[in-house]
Amino acid sequence: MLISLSAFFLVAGAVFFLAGTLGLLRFPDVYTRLHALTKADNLGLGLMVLGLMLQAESLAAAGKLLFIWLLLLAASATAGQLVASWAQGKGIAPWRR
Amino acid sequence: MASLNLLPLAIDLVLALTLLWLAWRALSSPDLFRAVVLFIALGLVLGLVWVRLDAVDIALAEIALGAGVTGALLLAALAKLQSAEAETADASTEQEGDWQGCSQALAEPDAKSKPTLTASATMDATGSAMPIALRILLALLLLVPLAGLGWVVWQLWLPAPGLTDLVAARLEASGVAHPVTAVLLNFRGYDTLLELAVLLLALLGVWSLSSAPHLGDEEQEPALAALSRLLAPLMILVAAYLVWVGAHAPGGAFQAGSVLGAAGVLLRLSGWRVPPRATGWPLRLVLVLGVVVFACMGLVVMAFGQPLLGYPPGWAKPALLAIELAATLSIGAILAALFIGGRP
Amino acid sequence: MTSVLVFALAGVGLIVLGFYALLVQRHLLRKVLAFNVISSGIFLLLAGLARRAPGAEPDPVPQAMVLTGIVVAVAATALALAMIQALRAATGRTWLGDDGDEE
Amino acid sequence: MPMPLSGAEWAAALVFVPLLAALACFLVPRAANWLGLLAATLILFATLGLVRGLLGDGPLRVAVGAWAAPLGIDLVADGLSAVLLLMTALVGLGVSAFAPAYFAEHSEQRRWFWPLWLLLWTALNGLYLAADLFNLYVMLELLGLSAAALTALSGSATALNAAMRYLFVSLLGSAAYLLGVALLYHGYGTVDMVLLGERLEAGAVASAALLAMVAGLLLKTALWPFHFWLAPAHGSAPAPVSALLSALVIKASFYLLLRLWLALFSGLAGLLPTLLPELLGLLGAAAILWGSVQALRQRRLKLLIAYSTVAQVGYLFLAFPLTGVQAGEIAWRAVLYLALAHGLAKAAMFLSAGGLLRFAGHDRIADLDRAAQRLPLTLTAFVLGGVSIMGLPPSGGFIGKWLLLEAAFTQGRWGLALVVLVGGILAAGYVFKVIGYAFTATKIAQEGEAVPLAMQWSALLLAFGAILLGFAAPWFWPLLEVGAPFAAPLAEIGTEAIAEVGAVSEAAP
Repeated sequence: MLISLSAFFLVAGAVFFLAGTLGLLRFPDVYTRLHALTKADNLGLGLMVLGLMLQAESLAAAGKLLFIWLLLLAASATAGQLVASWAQGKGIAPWRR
Repeated sequence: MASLNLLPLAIDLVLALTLLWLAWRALSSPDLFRAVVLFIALGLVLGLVWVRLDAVDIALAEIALGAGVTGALLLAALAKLQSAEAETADASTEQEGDWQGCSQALAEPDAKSKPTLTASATMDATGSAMPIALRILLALLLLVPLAGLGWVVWQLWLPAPGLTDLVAARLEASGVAHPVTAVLLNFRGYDTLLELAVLLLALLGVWSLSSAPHLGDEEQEPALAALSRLLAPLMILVAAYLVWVGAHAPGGAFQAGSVLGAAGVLLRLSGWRVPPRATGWPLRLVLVLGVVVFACMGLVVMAFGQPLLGYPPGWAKPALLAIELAATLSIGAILAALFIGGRP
Repeated sequence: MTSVLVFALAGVGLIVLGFYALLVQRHLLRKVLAFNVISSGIFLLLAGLARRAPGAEPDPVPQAMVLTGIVVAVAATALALAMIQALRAATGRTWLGDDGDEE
Repeated sequence: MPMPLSGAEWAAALVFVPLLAALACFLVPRAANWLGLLAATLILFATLGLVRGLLGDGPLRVAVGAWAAPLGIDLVADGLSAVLLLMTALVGLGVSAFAPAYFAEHSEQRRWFWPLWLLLWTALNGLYLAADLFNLYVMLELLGLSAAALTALSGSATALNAAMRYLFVSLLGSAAYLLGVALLYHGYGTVDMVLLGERLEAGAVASAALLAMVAGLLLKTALWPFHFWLAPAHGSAPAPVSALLSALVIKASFYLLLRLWLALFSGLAGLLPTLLPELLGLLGAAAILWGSVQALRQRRLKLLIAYSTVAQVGYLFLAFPLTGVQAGEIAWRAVLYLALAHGLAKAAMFLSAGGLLRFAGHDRIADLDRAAQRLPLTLTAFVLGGVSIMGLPPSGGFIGKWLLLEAAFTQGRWGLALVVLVGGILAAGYVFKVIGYAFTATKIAQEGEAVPLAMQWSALLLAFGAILLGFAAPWFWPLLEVGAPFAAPLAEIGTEAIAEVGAVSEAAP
């Protein structure tokens, strides 16, 4: 039961990663690509962490996994902000249809 | 059953081919920034390979040092080279990728670089010195060592007597419970001492070449500053943990030192400075501390009738811990200083 | 066990690839990359084969050697990069010049 | 008089004194001159202590830490390492005495010269004492990085370019060497030279390792056609650094090559180990002729001396075909004598070139303008060094060449003997070219700057050393005989240690 739940989360996470990667490759400008990277991939990693936490040997190990996810959230938010503000400073206009 | 056995092999094959492909792309990409990013990716995949090979210590070091520190150094150097290039007001030869400016944003324009010879400065382009025929000839010639080395590796297929058993037999006396740390700090501690000296030497060389601090004097990003304030204490904690855990599991001074160095770099980028009164001998003392403690510890034991770097029974554990702590501090400081570039 | 062979052979490939790039490429930064690829290949050979013995623990001695080697490679890279920047500042070049009799 | 310290302690001092002194110089730059000189004196003292111990007790083999090879790292010292340590200590002291005056006008360079040079010295001493192939790799890297950083010290465009190339050559050389080490470890399960010497068998692994290591070390030793990097690097570095690079650094990689050949590969059967000595001899001969002709063509003094080094490296490789598989000891002794004489003489020549550079502000040979009359001590040093390079009696170079000729004659290798003679004549040509210009006045008389006496005397004393070496042969042979490095594989030094280790490894599983 636990295993199949874990597998479900892992696969779901992988799907979000795939979507994020697709967005990175297909989206038209730097701002939209940032969306793909930060949103979809963070969610994907979160699901994977959840799936792995279910298999974790101890509470401490599960905590470490959760911690990694939180760190990544903070780091990717900052990185996204840095890239976007650099692009804005460079005068790259957001894409419009 | 057979498919289960083949799956890991298939994964490893894919990993190995990815390695070669990334290396080829990194070395042949016409855009330097892309080349560096691909090289960093190569380091990360290599980290995965080390995990597959049960070498977690190396995986940590590869990702922290091989991909992380080397990558950061490469990006910083590239940014400085290109901002100097932009200053000479030449048409840039490197294709400006979307992301390229990120690295430039990290660095101030290098104000010290002289106005330079310009016509030749941009000649690089994709940068091969050789005509294509010669390159093909060289590639064909290199097939010989490729085949030869491959053949030799094939010969090495038969398991040879390693030192695994000997290390295991002496692990008890080494003062640590993790074999790699035992080899690194005790059995082959002499190498590690000199390796610390090599790292320090690189910093001496870098400082002998340049006099001005280069990096991190630009305006700060508030988000980065906030993240740095959040992360720096955490990274110091992680470094301490890595030193401590190195005694019985993968980890140790070099991995911890690189985390510490990264914390220093982050702090620097978010505007923190070493106070001016500490940039003189106090900073230098921190930089040499690892080698000094290691060397003095090795010599002091000789006064007690032990061989050079031979710790008396029972004393190995505290001695190694002291060495590791000092080494971690020094490695962190040296790596951060290498990244920042100019001497204070 | 066969995986070990795969990675060791990949190491050989990296060595030869890096050597080719070191000779062919002109930009010094690319030469630094090439040197790092060569080093990685050698490390892969050195510590990869440590896993040969089936079922046993990998040999820690080559692993420790590779850790040493990685640190040395980082040190060498840092020095090389600083030297490239100094060369760039002094000559405007990012590649090696002919230096027979230049005064 | 009883020995104050044991051989093992002298050996430890040889590595740790320069290491700690380098750190001290970095910490307290103001005291660097004194610290450096103190360290140089201490190192000479320790070297003499070690030599005394070797002459009394025979070859030294100690484990670092409580672990003997193959688990730990061993240090060894025999006659071969001792003479090279001795040369390093003498040249090092000479250069250390020269440097304070030379760098007095460049305080920024002085600040980095001392720690870098002392780390270089650490690497040299450590390399001569090491018996562990991986430890040797670390030493090689320490050596290569410090040498490249020292080359770039002056900061000029030419120096930076040369240093950059030197750095890449050095890194590539060490990488090739490490590849060999990796193959040997996985083939034979140890990186200890003695144990490897016992276990090594002819085969693909040994051949590949031999090729990789020899190629890497030839690159570092600058044997023709790998000499392309040497002249710019040695010619553009500050004079004391040039002296170190030419006299000492080249010798270290040659020593390692020689040591590997003697301890590991010379006994192997097979095509490669029989062909390689002949090839090395041919390359050596080519280096002598090419380097000498290039030296004759140079118009700048330091480049002339640098190309002379390219030629002198060639002599060192002439011994390989002369001894080959059947160990003819005379040729090895000859080569070692030549290496020592070249170390002292070449250091003297580069230091006097530094003096001339200070005196005239340039090193164009044609404009030396009566330097001989106005700077007699420095010119004497140059001439005496040149005498040894030419191989005139009674210099150390003469003894070396004489022995080399003797070995060539006894084996009927007339071609090699001819190369030795022609090389000597060409050397006379380029040395006299300099002397001639130094005695004549140029059309426009030039003012000369004063050259500090410390710079003049340190060069002169080193040159005297090169000459006196010609008389030191009787004292020199017994030292070289310690441990019989040329007769037997290294293995015989530490049979007890190996027996002990063998017992341990049997007990281990």
